[in-house]
Amino acid sequence: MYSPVVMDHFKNPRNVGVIENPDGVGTVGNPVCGDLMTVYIKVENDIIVDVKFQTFGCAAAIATSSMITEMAKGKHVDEALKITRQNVADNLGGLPPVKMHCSNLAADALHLAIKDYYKKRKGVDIEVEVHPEDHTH
Amino acid sequence: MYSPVVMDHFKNPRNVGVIENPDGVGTVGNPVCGDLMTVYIKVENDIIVDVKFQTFGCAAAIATSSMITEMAKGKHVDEALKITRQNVADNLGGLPPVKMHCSNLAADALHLAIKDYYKKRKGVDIEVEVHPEDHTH
Amino acid sequence: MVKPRIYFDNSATTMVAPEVVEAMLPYYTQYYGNASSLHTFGQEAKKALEESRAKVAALINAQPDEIIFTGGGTESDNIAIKGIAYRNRTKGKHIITSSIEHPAVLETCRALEKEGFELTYVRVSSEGIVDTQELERSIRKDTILITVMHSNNEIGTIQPVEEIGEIAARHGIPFHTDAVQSAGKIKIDVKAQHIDLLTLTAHKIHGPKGVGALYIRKGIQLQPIIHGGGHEKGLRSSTENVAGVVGFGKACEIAATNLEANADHMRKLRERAIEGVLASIEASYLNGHRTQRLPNNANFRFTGIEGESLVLMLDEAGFATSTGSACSSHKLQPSHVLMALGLRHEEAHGSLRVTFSRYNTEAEVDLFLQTLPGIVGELRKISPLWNRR
Amino acid sequence: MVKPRIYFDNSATTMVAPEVVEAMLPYYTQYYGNASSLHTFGQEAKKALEESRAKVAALINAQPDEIIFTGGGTESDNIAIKGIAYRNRTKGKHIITSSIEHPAVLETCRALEKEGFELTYVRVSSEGIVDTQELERSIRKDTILITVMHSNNEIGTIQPVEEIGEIAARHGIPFHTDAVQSAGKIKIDVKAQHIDLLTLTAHKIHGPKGVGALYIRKGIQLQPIIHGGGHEKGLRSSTENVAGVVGFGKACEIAATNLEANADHMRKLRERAIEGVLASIEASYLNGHRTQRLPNNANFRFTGIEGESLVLMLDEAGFATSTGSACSSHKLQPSHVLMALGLRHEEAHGSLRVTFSRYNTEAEVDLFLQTLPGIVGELRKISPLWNRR
Ligand SMILES: Cc1ncc(COP(=O)(O)O)c(C=O)c1O
Ligand SMILES: Cc1ncc(COP(=O)(O)O)c(C=O)c1O
Repeated sequence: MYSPVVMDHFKNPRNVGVIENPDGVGTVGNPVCGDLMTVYIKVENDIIVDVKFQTFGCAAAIATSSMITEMAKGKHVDEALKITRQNVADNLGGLPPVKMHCSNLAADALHLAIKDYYKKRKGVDIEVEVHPEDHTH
Repeated sequence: MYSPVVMDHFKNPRNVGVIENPDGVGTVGNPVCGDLMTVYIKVENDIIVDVKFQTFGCAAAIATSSMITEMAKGKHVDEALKITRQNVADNLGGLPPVKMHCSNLAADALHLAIKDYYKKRKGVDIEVEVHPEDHTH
Repeated sequence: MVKPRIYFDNSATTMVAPEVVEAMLPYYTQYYGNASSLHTFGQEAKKALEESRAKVAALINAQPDEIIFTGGGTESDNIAIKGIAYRNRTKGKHIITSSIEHPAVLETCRALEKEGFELTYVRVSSEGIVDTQELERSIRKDTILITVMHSNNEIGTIQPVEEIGEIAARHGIPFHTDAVQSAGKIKIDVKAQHIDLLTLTAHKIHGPKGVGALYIRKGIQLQPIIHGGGHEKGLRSSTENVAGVVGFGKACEIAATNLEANADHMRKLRERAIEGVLASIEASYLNGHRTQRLPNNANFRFTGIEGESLVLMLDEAGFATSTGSACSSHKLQPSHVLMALGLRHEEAHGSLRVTFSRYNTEAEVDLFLQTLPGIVGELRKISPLWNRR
Repeated sequence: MVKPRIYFDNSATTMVAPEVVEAMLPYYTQYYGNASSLHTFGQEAKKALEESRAKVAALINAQPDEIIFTGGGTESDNIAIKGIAYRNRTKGKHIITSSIEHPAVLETCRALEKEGFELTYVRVSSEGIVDTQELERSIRKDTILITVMHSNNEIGTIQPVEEIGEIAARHGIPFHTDAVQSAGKIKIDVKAQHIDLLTLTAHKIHGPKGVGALYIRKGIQLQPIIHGGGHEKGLRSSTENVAGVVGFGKACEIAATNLEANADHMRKLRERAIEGVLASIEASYLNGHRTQRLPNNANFRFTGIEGESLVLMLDEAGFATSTGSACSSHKLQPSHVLMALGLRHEEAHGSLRVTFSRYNTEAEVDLFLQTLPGIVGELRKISPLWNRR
């Protein structure tokens, strides 16, 4: 059902945890659909120097969370904003169709963390791409 | 599906054939339902001294025909009139329900042969038990 | 002499091929998971299911995701016909079929008739071929389905499927065909033959009983008749019969690989039987078309002889044959197929179907040809119809 | 260390018992006739069919002629429920069921609802027992069917079937029960429990997949949903799956013979698992009733843990388990059964079902108890719900 990359990230998730005093935090998902994830970022000169996550959810939710942290780390925040759900799924070698929608929330969580960073550190309110139909928080 | 007695009478039918100048002939059945049988009797002093049959039909039809000839032979015609379909079926160790009705015509054929005997030899028109719903001829 | 045990009733069902049994066995005691389960046992089962789907699809030139597995040919026919009918109820209520369909189609059509659908039963020629002109003429604006069998189970006639497919396509009407008897005997190509829905069953091609498939061309929508866990695209909910499906897949694979060679072999037996019987038994006739018939089917009639008696006598002699379809063996009505050919009742009651498989041999046919005339003679001795001729 | 291969998902499906496979084998390559055929091959098949019918009947204290064979539990449920509904359409349109039925019943009821029938879904207690008082109160003049499962497939609760049967009988309403999970684990007695229709499937009791049965009390009339050759009293037309049915019969025979001993064995494993888990893992809970549950079922939840992750982690460690029913493994909605107990969404998403068979051992349970706490710990480390408590 899951690709080997998904299973690898699920079994050995990268960057699990919490960042104390993060520069940005994003939470998406809803226990109703069985997924909830929080992404924490540490930013220096607009570069994401550290990123951590915590996720309650299925293997897909955990793997996408883990993958997004790897994809985001070291990137400029504006570059990181361009990472899409599809990018995450592609990097994981694909996701089962039923999971594409509901458990593939990591990109949204990252975008919300960056939005939070802009607000908190720069006082700027930016628009980010999230999929409100999939989750409330 | 069929009892051993049915199979025996089917495989080794007794009294097959035609009696030349019979004292009575009875034919029942209808090719529509796949069964047609003729019973011939030879009668002396109201005793059935010989009986033969010809049947087009399934194993049940052949076995009932064969059985009725054995049951009738040696009997007084009025005794023979009392042989019922159920008697024939019982003597055969039973018949499958679907065959009880349509292929169990031998008693009727015998009764018609006896009726024919009464008419031909005694000029008497007797009533006999037949099942007109099951066959036309 | 030991009584032989010769099986000439391969249109009723077939022996499961030893390779098929072998393929199935691991799925009973080793890979026994539920294909919907997440764990390894489940994934093993799922993999086997999908591999088998590809094999079934390959036999008829379909895509794997156009195949759903069912509980048999009857269920496939019901899912297809009722599925189209119920789904398109508002579009129309007219369905066209033939007068020689298997009961799985015929009785389904009759059930729909009782629910208010209108049916046309297209006639066949005296050789059992569906009249395609009559079929096309019977198309109405509200025709929602044409269902005509690929080949007939009693007399083996191969229907002009491609032509019917073209007519259906031209008029934009979905076309279902019951190919239960054609599978493994003649080439089936759902694309070339413009088929939208096609019924298969495993047990007629040396697979296990209780497994069927329905091909559903991409885009065709059906309303389900069985509800539950949503398996097989929601059209056949139930824990997938993995071992059975694996057996079906294997049977299709073997059938596809050796299609021509097996057909040639069966055709040789058929010709030997037909020529032998017609030559050695007076007043014997072949039912159906002389050449446009399945390679494994011979269907005879013998003046003055009733079919059941003949089948039972042959069984006593060690030959398994049939009067027509197995379904109607216990019924009293004459075959609706033979009646549709225009035969008289006593003729329709007198049929003998002999159907071969790749496992039958010429020696078996020869033994049959030695045995049959004597039995026909015995029964004719008893028969008033023969003696009164 | 070689990864173990431990199967704890016996409510999804079971290994086919070796004796069952052995019983089936001759019907593939030796006695492969069509049970409707007149010849010896056919009679052999017919005999096997009828002997198996008697064995299935014996498991539930029914008469052989009250059993029809089907393609599985889902089909039996559909035949029973739609069969009653369609047949009694003019008498009434109200059906009573429970809120924790298997999708084979639930989705069938929903389909009927769309067709104009009116459904009452009776609630269950927080331990998953159907409220019989609510059930009786919901009976109307036009109630034509009560269908409540014998025991639940997710949480294993045994329902008050006899009581429901009495209520149904008192009101003169047919009572159907899905006993798929009860069979072979607890005693089923259709007479004592006043059951009119009862669903069974072979693959949950170490029989083959793709074979089921429906008990239909003498006198109960159903309208068929599948049409064809008229097999199984016209309620399940299709060439009979002889090998499958023979396997089913054998599986029932074994289940009946060793019912108590097997139940005791499974109950021991269950208790060991429940006690071990609850003792060793903090914030772990048992779903369902503590005692009124199937001997082979344990269903847990662990605060902050999502079920699918847990099942996959356990699979990596060599244990086949499930989140709930296999059917819903690929769905995103939380289990309707757990929701019916009044659990919160995140709790309902966090279930782990562990279901044993007679083949499981204490050593396997012990290995499980050694493995589970570590996995739960790992997942909790990732979980925001656990860390935020
Ligand atoms: C033409 C045809 N269609 C359908 C069926 C039904 O298939 P099954 O017995 O697998 O339900 C058969 C044989 O029984 C058949 O010959
Ligand atoms: C309670 C219950 N009913 C019905 C079914 C359906 O049975 P089958 O998969 O044989 O169709 C199952 C299992 O899948 C079940 O657990």
